[in-house]
Amino acid sequence: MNVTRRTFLKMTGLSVVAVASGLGINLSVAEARAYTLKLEGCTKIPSICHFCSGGCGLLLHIKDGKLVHLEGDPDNPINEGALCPKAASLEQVAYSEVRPKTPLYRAPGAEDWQEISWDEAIERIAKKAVEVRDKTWKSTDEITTKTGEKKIVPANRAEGIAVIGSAEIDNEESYMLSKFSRLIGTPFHEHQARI
Amino acid sequence: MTKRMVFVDTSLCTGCKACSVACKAWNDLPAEKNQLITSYQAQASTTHNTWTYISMHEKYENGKMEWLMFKHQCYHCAEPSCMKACPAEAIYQTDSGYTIIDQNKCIGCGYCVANCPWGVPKTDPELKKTFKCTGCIDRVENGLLPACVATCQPGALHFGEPEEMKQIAEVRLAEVKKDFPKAQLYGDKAMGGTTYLYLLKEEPAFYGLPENPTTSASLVVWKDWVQPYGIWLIPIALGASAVSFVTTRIINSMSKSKGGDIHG
Amino acid sequence: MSPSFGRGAMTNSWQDMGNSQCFLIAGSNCAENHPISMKWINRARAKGAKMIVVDPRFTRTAAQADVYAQIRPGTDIAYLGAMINYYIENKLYDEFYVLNFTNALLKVSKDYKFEDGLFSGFNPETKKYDYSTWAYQLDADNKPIKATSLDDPDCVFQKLKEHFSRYTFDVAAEISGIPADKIKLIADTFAENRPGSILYALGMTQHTTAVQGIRCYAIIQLLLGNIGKAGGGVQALRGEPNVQGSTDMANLIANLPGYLPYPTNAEVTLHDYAVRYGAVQHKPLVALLKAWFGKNATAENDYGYGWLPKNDPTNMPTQVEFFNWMDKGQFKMLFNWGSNSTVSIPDRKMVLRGLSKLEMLVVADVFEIETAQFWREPGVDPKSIQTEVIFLPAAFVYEKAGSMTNSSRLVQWKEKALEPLNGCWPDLDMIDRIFIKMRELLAGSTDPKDEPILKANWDYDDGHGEASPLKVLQELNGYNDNTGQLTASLGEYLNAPIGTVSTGCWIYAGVTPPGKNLADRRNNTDPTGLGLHQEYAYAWPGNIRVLYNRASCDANGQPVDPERKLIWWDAASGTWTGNDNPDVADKTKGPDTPEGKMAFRMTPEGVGRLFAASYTSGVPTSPVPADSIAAIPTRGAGMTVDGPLPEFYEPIESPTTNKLHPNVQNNPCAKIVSTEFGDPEEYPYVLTTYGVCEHFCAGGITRNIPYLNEIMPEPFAEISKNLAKKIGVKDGDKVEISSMRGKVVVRALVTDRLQTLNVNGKETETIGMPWSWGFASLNPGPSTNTVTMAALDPGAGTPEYKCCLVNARRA
Amino acid sequence: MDKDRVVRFSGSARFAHWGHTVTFLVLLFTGLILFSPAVGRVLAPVFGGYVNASTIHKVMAVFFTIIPLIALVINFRGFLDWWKDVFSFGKNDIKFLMKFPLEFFGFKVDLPPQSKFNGGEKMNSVITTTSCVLLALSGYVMWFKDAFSPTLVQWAYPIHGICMILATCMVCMHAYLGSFHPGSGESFWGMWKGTVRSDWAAHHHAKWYEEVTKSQN
Repeated sequence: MNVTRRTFLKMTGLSVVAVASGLGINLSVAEARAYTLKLEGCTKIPSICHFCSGGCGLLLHIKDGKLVHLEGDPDNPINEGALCPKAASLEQVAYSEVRPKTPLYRAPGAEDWQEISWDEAIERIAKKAVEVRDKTWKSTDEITTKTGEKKIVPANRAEGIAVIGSAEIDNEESYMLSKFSRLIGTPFHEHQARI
Repeated sequence: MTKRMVFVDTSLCTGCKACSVACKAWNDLPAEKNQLITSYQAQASTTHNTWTYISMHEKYENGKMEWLMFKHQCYHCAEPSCMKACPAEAIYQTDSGYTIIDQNKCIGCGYCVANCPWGVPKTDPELKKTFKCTGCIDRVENGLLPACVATCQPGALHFGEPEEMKQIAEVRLAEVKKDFPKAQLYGDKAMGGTTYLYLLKEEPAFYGLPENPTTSASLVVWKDWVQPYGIWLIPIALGASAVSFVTTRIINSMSKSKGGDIHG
Repeated sequence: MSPSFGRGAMTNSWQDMGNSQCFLIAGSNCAENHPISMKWINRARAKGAKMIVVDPRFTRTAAQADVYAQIRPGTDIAYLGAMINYYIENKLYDEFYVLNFTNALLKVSKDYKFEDGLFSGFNPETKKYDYSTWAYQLDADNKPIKATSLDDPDCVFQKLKEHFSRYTFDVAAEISGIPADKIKLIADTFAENRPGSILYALGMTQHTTAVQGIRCYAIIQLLLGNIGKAGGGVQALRGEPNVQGSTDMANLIANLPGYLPYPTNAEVTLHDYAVRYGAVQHKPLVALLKAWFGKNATAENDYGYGWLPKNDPTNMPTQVEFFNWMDKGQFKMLFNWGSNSTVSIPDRKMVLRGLSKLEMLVVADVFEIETAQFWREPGVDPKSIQTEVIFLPAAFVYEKAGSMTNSSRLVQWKEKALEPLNGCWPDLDMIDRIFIKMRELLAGSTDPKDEPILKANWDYDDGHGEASPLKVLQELNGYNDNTGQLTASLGEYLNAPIGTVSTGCWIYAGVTPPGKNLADRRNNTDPTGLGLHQEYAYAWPGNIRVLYNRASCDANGQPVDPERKLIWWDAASGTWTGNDNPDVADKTKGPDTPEGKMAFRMTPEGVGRLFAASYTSGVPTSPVPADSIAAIPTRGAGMTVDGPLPEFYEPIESPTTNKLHPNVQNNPCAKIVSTEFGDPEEYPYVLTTYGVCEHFCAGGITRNIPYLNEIMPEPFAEISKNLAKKIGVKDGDKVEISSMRGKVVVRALVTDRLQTLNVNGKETETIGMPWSWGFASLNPGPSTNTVTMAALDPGAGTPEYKCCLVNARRA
Repeated sequence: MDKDRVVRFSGSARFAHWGHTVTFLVLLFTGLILFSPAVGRVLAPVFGGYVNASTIHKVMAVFFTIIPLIALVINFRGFLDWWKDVFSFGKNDIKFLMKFPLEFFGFKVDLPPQSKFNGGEKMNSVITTTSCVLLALSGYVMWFKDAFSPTLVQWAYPIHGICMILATCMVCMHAYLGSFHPGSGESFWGMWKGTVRSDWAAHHHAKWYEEVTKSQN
């Protein structure tokens, strides 16, 4: 219902504005029609689509920190403003009611989430990572060289930690994650480029 | 703004439905709950919250498959039935050729709904207002492309001066006709010529479209005869009564002076 | 593609498709899954380009095609092989190109053989090949011997000819179900209209013969002379918004950022690594270590090489195998970032088993995806699952600054447009804080295993307590010790002495020169009209928009196509120059020098590889002193692990037997992960899976977008009218699709767009199902991957989503 | 009962008549707003705008259809008689109609004897009854347009308009004749009180008066 109301308000915004002429209020003569754009007063910020690998440009129209409208960026040479339905729908993510409000924690055997703070979430993860790292650390491997001799070599692996990275996060994040996993000792780092 | 036209090249439409989404995003229209109907189509018709959608049509003949798309929205006719039917004078045409419902004036009576040859406008039962594609008049008047045209990736939608659009359409028609002999332009002859001009690969009936939509006879009878002329019968009847009121009394008084009242 | 051309990336760009004369779209439903491609394809079509589509289904892409062929899933190599055979037999190849820019003339080792479906060197026990016989005949300088003509029986060209001579149109027709005359029409259309571009995506990669199918494309394009040219190329349309970037950043077990081979436990020291991979990899690894360990990386401590965890070649699972490893108990903790594994991984039962064995699962995503709630999937008892789960709600793409690299290697920067909803964090901050917290917990530790964490170069604070993406991009770009500044260009990085320059990912060197961010450039002018847009954002490597563009020039270094001039040799200034950045080893080496001839400088031979030989260039012929070994410019070839030439193998689950060699039915090297397989008696129909235009991949985001649920509200199974009749199903009925691994019930979509095929004389039905649904979200639905199987391509590790055997009945 | 008067209309008939009169008039004015934009501009504000006008129109429409139905149920016989009479058009009725225009404007004419309803009233009844039925039907078609075929809905508009015009004309004449026309003045009281003067009945509706007096005796 809220949305319909909004629609209605929007539609009235589209209606004719009769402008009185300087001399009188002869509407039939002075029926100059003005259409106000909902983008008036917005800042335009370009971004990039989050779906296929086209890299189409998005243009976000922001007013007072709020997203007013999102459409294709006409200045991006890849899509020249055109967007597929997925990209064209992206403004619905900005204020989606189903986006979680806080980090969520599910205890072993629990039937539901509990909301936790960011600090608690980070702490739990870091502690567990340290614990698993200690528990499953493999400092050496035994290998057989080409000449057939057995050799003990450094492994330096946290065998119990695996990381599935993402092709849906930024380069910087992807790189950080890549660096993160190798620094904490796990080469077991894969992502959906495989599939 | 001078006359504008949108050329809908259905031969290039991939049925991605971005136009429908972009339209909703621009006009802040809510999504509707749907199910698949046929093929990959889930939107059955225009509604007060869906101003444009794609219908899909499959055809398999002589080992050749065709999957045709059609974009539905208001055609913005040169002689719009809806405007003719509107009792509240809520529908008007712009210089650019668009037919617009002024929501301040719309009373949601649904006369336009009933009289559009394509059944495009739809009344919101809660708001008691009728809605349809505005041609993105607000965008167009401010130098932006209509939302559907701007978003169309395969380039099936073109926007510009009518002459230019017709030229593109003719070139495309000649090209498409090579493989689809029934290909034709649609809209140029309908309702005084529509602002949305189509290139179809098959005849209109294949898409479930009226072959040659005109203003319906009922609307002509109503708006061209009954309303302007028929209505005079009422003043005539009133007038006759007034005349009678006078004449009866004159004649009565005359006959009274001659000899008594026969009535009364 | 890497084994063919030297780089594993899409060769041209989206805009460049507008320059093409013909498109072969096979293994890609680009109108639906890469819709922007249609903009550029249609630009080309307006100029007369032809469009060929080969697909198991008549898709929305096929609806646009000039030529469409319905193929049985998994049989691409059969008809592509027939095209190769036809081009060779009828001399339709570009002779100049084949002689100069491919390895056609190089002589193949006499030990190389192909017999009854197997190449020489196969070890049936390990299911692996020993590549040593797939070699060239070498001269005294370790260089391949060149034949004088294409008729030399030892040369690559003759091997190719002989290999594909079995692939006639008729044989291909029987295998693939495409009529022979249609295959000929495809072959002719593609050869007659050059430059032609091939577009593929997951339709080609999601097979156990993925890499070899792509090799077919490479061979066809090398034969026709379509690589390195505007309007040509092989376009790998990648699946996700930043999959190019995330692969560049080595979110893969066998790589480090910039496609460096990941060190194994056999390379104990940096020196070992240098010996194994040569200076080509040694220098960027040192630069990477300097980026990772900063001042703590010194020549004395091998730049911290010892701190890197080393791979154990006997324990290197790829993504799908991860879940098996969990099931077996090796992994106790999984970080699952922006990836909906329980929907997207084949054979979901295996995935759920794996996740249930974990001690902790960390999921970061924008929405509460199915993977995060696997413990409460319908039919699962949460009490029985002991996995601790933490879900971190992530900021969406426009709620954070950063860069993404599209399919055509274009690095585009975006600023933060909105504050994250509900105070969600960018993934960058999550990773940053987790690492910092771990470092705090380990502070003061003297355990050598904690050194990499404590000695790491990790400071991304933007001054406001948040991690700065620009700082990270600058780390990727790298710093030059000599200037103390950001490296100004790829050239500066390449010319700097080893150990004096750092970069987190060497192919990104030059993206942020001092004071600039080239990924943020927004000059969209295109003076040539070729869609190069040289001043818009930044394409790695070195802002080259069309890879291997040296191949667009003739022997004198002049463009062969006057309408599509990319680069040329400017004799007056003595440099390579042009509209695009020249993809040459040295811009000052003219077309008459060996370097100036090289069109494929990333392969050890410097040419495109029709035959993917095992070869390493630059190997010294005499011993060199141990301390200078790192300077040896060796370059190894990218290998295809399952053969130097593509060969057709049936999918793992196939309705028929391999017509070419019944004894070797499947790819002999395929990695089989699933444990249950069906036979055609019980599961007679071929299932192929795919995405639709209206949803994206596992649907974690799109199924939470009302606009998209409106236009694609439910999953379905597409079946032919014949099959519908046979099983008594009408359009809109519910149908149960089952395999050995599970079953799902969805809406039947009865259509003419799927036809019964004739395969090896037998009627064969194909069923199509989109896979983007899962039990949660605003639009829940059954996951198709309940039915699919985990059998992987041996090289790429991609699962065979595109074909498995199923049964169908009315539900 | 007053000897001088004869019962002309039963209570139910008068209820139906006046009920219909009121609803018709309201429907007429609210409907005219939608019929003609020119009227709408003037009249819409009177009813509180278009939307209110159309709401009133719809509410009234319900009464408009319910009232005759109620009357029909209460006095089915009466209606039957009425219809029997008005639909039994005879020679006399035609003669009446031919001469009526002269009578209408006050000229003296010899009118043939008329039954309960004269030819003019019969015509009035036929036209108004038919129009009302068509008005109601077309009105409901327009109201619930989704339930009917588009062509039917489209034709409902002009039909509604035509019927409105015919009915209005008839109503005007009828009202005038029934109240202000010197010759028919008494018939107003027939519908208002239910009875008319005997002499008037004898003069105007000789046949009927005969029948009534006969049956009374």
